[in-house]
Amino acid sequence: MSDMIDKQGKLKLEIKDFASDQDPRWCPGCGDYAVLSQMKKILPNLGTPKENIVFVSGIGCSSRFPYYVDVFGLHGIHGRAPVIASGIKLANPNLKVFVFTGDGDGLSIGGNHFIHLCRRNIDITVVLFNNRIYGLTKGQYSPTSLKGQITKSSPYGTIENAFNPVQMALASGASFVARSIDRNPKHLAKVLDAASRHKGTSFVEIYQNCVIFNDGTFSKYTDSDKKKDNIIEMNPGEPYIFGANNDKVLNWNGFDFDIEDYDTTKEDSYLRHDERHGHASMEFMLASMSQNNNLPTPIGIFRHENDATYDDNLINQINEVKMKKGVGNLKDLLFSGNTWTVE
Amino acid sequence: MSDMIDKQGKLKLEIKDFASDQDPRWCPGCGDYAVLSQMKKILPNLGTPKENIVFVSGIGCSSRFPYYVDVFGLHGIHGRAPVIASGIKLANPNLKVFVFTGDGDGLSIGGNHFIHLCRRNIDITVVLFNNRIYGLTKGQYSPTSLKGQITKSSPYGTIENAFNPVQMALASGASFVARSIDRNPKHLAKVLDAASRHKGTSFVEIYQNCVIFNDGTFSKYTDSDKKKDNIIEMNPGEPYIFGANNDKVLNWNGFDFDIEDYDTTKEDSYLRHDERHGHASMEFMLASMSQNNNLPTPIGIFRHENDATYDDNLINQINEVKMKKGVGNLKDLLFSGNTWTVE
Amino acid sequence: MNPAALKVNIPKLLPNAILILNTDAFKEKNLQLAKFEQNPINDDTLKDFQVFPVAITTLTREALKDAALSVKEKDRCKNFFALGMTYWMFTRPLDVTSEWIKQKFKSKPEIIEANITALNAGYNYAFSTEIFTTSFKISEASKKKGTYRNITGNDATALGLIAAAKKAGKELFLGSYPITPASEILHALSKYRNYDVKTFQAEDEIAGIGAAIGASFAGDVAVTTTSGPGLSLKSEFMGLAFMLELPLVIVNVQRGGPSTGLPTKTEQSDLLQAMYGRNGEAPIPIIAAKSPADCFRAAYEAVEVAFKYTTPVILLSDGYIGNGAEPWLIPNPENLPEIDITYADNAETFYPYERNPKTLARTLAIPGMAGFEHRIGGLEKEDITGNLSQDPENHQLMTELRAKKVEKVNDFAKEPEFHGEDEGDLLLLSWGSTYGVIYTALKELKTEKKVSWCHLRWVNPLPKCLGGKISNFKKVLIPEVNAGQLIKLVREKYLVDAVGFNRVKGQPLSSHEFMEDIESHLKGL
Amino acid sequence: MNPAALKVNIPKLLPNAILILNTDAFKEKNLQLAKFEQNPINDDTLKDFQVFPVAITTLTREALKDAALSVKEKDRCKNFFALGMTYWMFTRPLDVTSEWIKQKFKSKPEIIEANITALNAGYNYAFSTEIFTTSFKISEASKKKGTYRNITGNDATALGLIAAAKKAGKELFLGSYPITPASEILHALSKYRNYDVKTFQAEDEIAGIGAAIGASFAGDVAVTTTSGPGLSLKSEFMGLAFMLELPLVIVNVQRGGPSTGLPTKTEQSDLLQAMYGRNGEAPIPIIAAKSPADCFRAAYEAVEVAFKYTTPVILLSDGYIGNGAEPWLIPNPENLPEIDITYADNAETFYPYERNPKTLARTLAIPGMAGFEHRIGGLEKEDITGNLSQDPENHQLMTELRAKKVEKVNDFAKEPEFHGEDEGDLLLLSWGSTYGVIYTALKELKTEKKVSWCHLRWVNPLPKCLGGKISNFKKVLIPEVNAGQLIKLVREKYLVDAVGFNRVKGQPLSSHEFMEDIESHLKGL
Ligand SMILES: Cc1ncc(C[n+]2csc(CCOP(=O)(O)OP(=O)(O)O)c2C)c(N)n1
Ligand SMILES: Cc1ncc(C[n+]2csc(CCOP(=O)(O)OP(=O)(O)O)c2C)c(N)n1
Ligand code: SF4
Ligand code: SF4
Ligand SMILES: [Mg+2]
Ligand SMILES: [Mg+2]
Repeated sequence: MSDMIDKQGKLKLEIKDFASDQDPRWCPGCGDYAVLSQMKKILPNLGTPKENIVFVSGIGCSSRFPYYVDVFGLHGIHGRAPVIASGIKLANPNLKVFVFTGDGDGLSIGGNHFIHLCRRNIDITVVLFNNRIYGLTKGQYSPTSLKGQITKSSPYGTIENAFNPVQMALASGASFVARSIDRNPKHLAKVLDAASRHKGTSFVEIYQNCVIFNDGTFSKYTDSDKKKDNIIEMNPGEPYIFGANNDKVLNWNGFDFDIEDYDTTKEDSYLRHDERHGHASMEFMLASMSQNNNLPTPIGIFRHENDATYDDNLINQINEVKMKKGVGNLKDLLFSGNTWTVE
Repeated sequence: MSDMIDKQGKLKLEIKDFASDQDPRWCPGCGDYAVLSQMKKILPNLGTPKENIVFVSGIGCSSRFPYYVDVFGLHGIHGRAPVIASGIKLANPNLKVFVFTGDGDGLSIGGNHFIHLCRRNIDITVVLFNNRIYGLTKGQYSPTSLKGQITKSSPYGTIENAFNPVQMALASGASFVARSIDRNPKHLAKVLDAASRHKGTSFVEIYQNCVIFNDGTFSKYTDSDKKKDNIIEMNPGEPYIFGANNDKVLNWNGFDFDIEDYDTTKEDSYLRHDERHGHASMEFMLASMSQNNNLPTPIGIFRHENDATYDDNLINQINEVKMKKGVGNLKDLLFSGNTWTVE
Repeated sequence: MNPAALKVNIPKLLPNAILILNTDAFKEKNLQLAKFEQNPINDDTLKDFQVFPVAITTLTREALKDAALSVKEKDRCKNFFALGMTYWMFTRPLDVTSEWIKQKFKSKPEIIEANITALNAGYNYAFSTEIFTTSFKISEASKKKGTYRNITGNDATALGLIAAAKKAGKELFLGSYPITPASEILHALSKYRNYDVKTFQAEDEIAGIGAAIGASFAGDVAVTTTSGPGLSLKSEFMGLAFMLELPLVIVNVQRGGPSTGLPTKTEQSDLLQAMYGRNGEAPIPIIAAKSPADCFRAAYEAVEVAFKYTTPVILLSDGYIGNGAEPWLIPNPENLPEIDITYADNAETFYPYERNPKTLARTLAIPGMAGFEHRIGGLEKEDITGNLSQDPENHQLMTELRAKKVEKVNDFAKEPEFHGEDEGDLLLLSWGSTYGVIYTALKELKTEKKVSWCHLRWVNPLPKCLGGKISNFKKVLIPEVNAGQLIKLVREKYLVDAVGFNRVKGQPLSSHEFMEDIESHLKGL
Repeated sequence: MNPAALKVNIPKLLPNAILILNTDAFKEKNLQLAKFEQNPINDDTLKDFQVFPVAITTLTREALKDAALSVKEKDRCKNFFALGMTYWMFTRPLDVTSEWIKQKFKSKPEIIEANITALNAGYNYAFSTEIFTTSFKISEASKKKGTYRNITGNDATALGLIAAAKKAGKELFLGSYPITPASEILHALSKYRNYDVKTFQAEDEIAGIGAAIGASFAGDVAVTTTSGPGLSLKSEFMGLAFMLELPLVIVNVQRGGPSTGLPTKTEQSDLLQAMYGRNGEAPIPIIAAKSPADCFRAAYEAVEVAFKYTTPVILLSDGYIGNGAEPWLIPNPENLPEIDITYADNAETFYPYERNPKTLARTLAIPGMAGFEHRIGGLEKEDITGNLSQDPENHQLMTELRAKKVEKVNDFAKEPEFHGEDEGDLLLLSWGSTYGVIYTALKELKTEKKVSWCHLRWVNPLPKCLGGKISNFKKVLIPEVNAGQLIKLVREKYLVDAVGFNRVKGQPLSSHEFMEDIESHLKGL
């Protein structure tokens, strides 16, 4: 440990400190690699010593994440990482706890734990790799697969609507909600960093390409000729500008967004992004855009709120009761109530 | 059956046709009774023969509902009614299927099935009795209990945020979403009737008083001196008027609602309720109001959309494949592929 | 009972008697009249009884709100409301009394109707709220010196867990979801925040055990509590806990099954589920409590074993002892066994699946320990290193090691309780809550034949001595409140033609019936 | 293999051989060159083999995208990618080959690195995608007349279910959640929409069985499919299905456990979970398939029993036979047993828990049947009427009736397969996928001792004749790919000192090892 503290007594970690002895075992070209390298990049700068970081996951390709970073890790069972993570955080609130999950793991079998985690606002960061497919089990559709998608279990196309993971996180009360893309490493690093530093449940949906079973599902957001028209980067304080030449802007009409040509002279009239405004109307509107073909899909932070966390509340309650009733003494406890003595 | 068809060949059912041989076994004064009587009132008029109606439930006081109406019923296990109902509906799409559930059954243990049902938009009506408590198990807090609530399992007050059931249903894609109150029988009947007639997943949250373990949790919506200030009835095409003397109105400022004095001369400028508009911004804004102490809580229909149902999609797909490949013949199926014969 | 009646009757009541109190009658005024200083419902006055406070007046009035009677007349129906409750409690039908009411008030149809309504309402109230669970008086007069208090099994379990955590110098974490008849353990533990008890009411049973596993990984004494259907839901996570070899206590307060079954009734029918209810080869130690007070020791011992052998442990209790109460000889905390928890101490040589050669426990290290970063999970892992491994020989080895470790619990466990001579005609072999009934039956049994009794505390592993014991008797009789579960384990292991005394009625065994059964067996010997 | 190589080699391949095809090479041009009219990957040409189409060129280039090599040089590393895949398949370590590469290309460090990278990438690809599950060639040359095709166990299960539904004149409903190695049943069934097959990919295993229970209640032939950890999750709902006494088939394709275990390896270790994995007394009939083709008949029979006895039925298969293929003598659908499903016919006298006196099946009525409206659920219910009941005697009676019903399955089940004389020295007793290995071993066994073999189809209830058979042999040997599970049931029931041959290696038994074991037992006899 001592060699990780610099002369000013500050923690000094490097990427290589997080190298695990296991080689990543994803398919060549899998989007998971991109997330891993950005994650490794931000970890040294969080100010948290390695031994206080815990990675928890369920089952899936994405859920193998914990093996590839040298922190504490628990590779759980399918869909249940949020509850394991909750137990870890409540047992030791000093720990920085991450959940790595997939669209199947986190939203299909694990959907309930996910929404309850968001509701409780336990201080945990959830990173969801959305590849719109079950990768590990060889390509069945998932709850984020697009209607009509042909997969191993839907040879004639799925007949289900897709979840909107960002809306689910917002509706269930997560205090930090964001989205990014595997192919945009800078953005990814920025969002992961902000999520990791947030106190409360932070949720990051990552559009991740599964080259084997669902290649190109996000191509309109990643192909260089299309992405600028289909993606909008939400930056705090900035208008919603997008388009191949940054030539378009979203204008809020009070109910919906209209697309207009960006006009610098109207700069002042444009709505500016504010992830801390707390307007349900705006948050959910922005979240709904990924399912609206007429509007670009936003990436960045949808909500960033400070709200009391479950873990703090618990510690506070424990301290309050101790203040009121005194720190518990085992003997008193056992001998409380109506006792009598046989001599 | 024949005596239930009138001279015009129309189905003619009466409340008494739905009387079951079991007496309701809720506590005296329980809000569940109100829902039962309104439900019995609307059933005869749905145009569905008794034998085509199925009531499904999980476990809880509210989940005993199926015993008290003489239709087909399945009293399942805790939290799982939506999946049983899904199977019933897909096995026989002619059936009218209802789920009766509680805030614990439907949103705690059953939360995942609930959101996936909404996402799939299977043609099922979900009636959720929200009493903000676990009634049957004698009074532990539920995911809709208010923060700070003192219950058997939270002697020092809960430290959890409450779910917003309407927002969850909206975010997960239910095509009909509404709310009503046990103490407003007319409204209740109207909403239950609309939900029952809706094609797709319809969700009704009912504020229901548990006299034993959480008495009065909704008193500000039911006490005659308070309710008019705290409740707003959303009626299609009408402005959002409320207040003791119908003297207040909500005005939409593009992000939020402002409360204003109702002024008939401004009638034209008021925003009017439109449950079929499909604006995420408005739906979620209205839904968020129940958790905002500065605004009244809306009852009525939040969303009412026509969207393809899973059950229809499935039948359509079956028919399409039959059209394309012909109706399957068992012999062909078994003898398909590379066969060889030993003589 | 109103306060005055209560005051008069308290001295006459047997300990653990059932008291149904009309809270509406316990208002300031009546209390003063009866010379109670405080409301006895809220203080300790009634600690020795099973108290059910019910707002009988309010509820009766509400039930009769549509009846054309005066308030006074309505209030007279209160007794039928209370009667309705007791009928539910003792599963008696209502029709006889309804008939009687009809006869009695023949001339007053409104009164008939009101009384029947009240009777039904009382019954329904009891039914609705799962307020009364099977809980009969269990009381074994003890003459040992010491300080006693009355305690229910669920409360004793809660205290046993706290005591173990305190002795281990650890915080206690409970991940649980309410379910009859286990909820009271959650209720009890949630009161003890000042004892560093963290209760987490999870969204379901799966989340309850999952959070407990997380808490165990992070270094708490971790527990999950439930009943039958909840244990089913925990199956998959129990497999993970087994594979992770993390200390964990799983308390199952059994109730009448299968499925939702008879939630407020008692049964011992989850033993085989506890043994085998998960995929793959995954044996878990099982301890059973024999009486309400014994839940304390059983819970304590479960924690000891969980840490000593880095394993999940299942504690089986049931509705009968969970809700029942008996006097408990309170132990002095100083005399409770020490629980020491050791962690890896050398980061250089640390391997998470290196084992203590004596106990086969693996080497624990928890987050926060610098240099001990490692990863565990549910995939098969290599011996010692804990790395993922699909090697066939390694899988065989690990399967054997995990099974051997469970057998090692016998090195820790005391010999089971044994009464009678070491050899003889009939051996009674039992576990769990049948203890009281057997105890009583044996006391009353008059026979010249030699009858001995062995009551198991650990059901898995079966004690080493058992085979020897069994072989010294002509016949082995195994009484259980199920269709025969321990008997399966015993027959399989010792190839002895044991016979069962089995009743599946949602009730404790009848000691009378049981006596008869013993006698008929003795006749044949 | 590229198309040309494939063309040449097809005739030389054994049926069921493993083919790894580079899909990048199967482009128009190459196909034409090799004179394939259609892409053989997509038509039936390769039906007899286990085909794994992989875009090897693309994947290798991707893996090497950062390497300073020409495309041509990169493409040369393809073979190491393929080799990496096969290493994973046969769980071989990579280091030896890495060393070899280092030696071989000593002078070209970039090539060394690229080849090692490709080798690793191939290994990782196979690992990542769970693409290869244990599946070895099983082939028993059959000389019976008739028409054959090659079939995997999972496909045969799918066809058996469809056939049963068709014969019953019903629609087939599958509620399932993907899991290795059971997913292929879901995949197969999802293709047959035109056979009135409704596949519902649920949000989890619990929802899968729950939806199937709903579909059964509403009148479909209802099925749920899964593997080990998924079966754990279904425990609670299995209890409900048992209580509702609804027809339901639960297919469990076992894999290496416990917990996530060895998902792509085979094991027989879920038998006891299938027997006991739910709360309360809840026995469920269990049938086991013995080979890939046999899955057809086992699935068919499971549906027959589910309806005849109104009960959930568990069908045990495993990764070995689920993914393995063998020639299947295709039955003529006309010769398959009829399945008739009867519903209540008199609304006046209808009671849902009235039983057929012969089978103890209850009386079914489904939604849509006017006048038969009724309600069922998981609480204990009164005999005949099905009303809720907490009556002690009724609970005892219902528990017994439900257990008796399962025993009745013996009236339906054929005698188990038996080879050899009725009495002798050694009896081999087995179930499930060990069939092939035992068959082979016995064929090769040379001994003068009398060895017979009984292979069970129904594991619960055990066949009536079994006790008699067992008692006619000096020794009973039970081979299982687990730590001893059937043996527990047999020892318990018949009090026979059976011995086990058990291996828990994620692999089928080695017939060689097994032979040796038999021989050593015979020596002692
Ligand atoms: C209880 C259980 N059910 C099913 C599975 C099989 N399974 C493993 S991962 C997975 C889905 C993976 O999809 P996703 O979470 O999207 O992860 P990805 O592989 O796409 O990253 C499934 C169905 C399992 N391991 N356990
Ligand atoms: C698997 C399982 N877990 C827990 C329970 C116990 N249980 C029954 S109902 C219930 C909660 C009831 O609350 P809610 O759904 O809000 O219904 P209410 O009684 O308030 O109408 C619980 C925890 C159970 N029956 N099964
Ligand atoms: S299957 Fe898809 S998600 Fe999984 S490792 Fe391969 S490319 Fe990545
Ligand atoms: S406990 Fe509450 S919810 Fe349940 S029946 Fe009584 S009043 Fe109604
Ligand atoms: Mg995925
Ligand atoms: Mg409730």
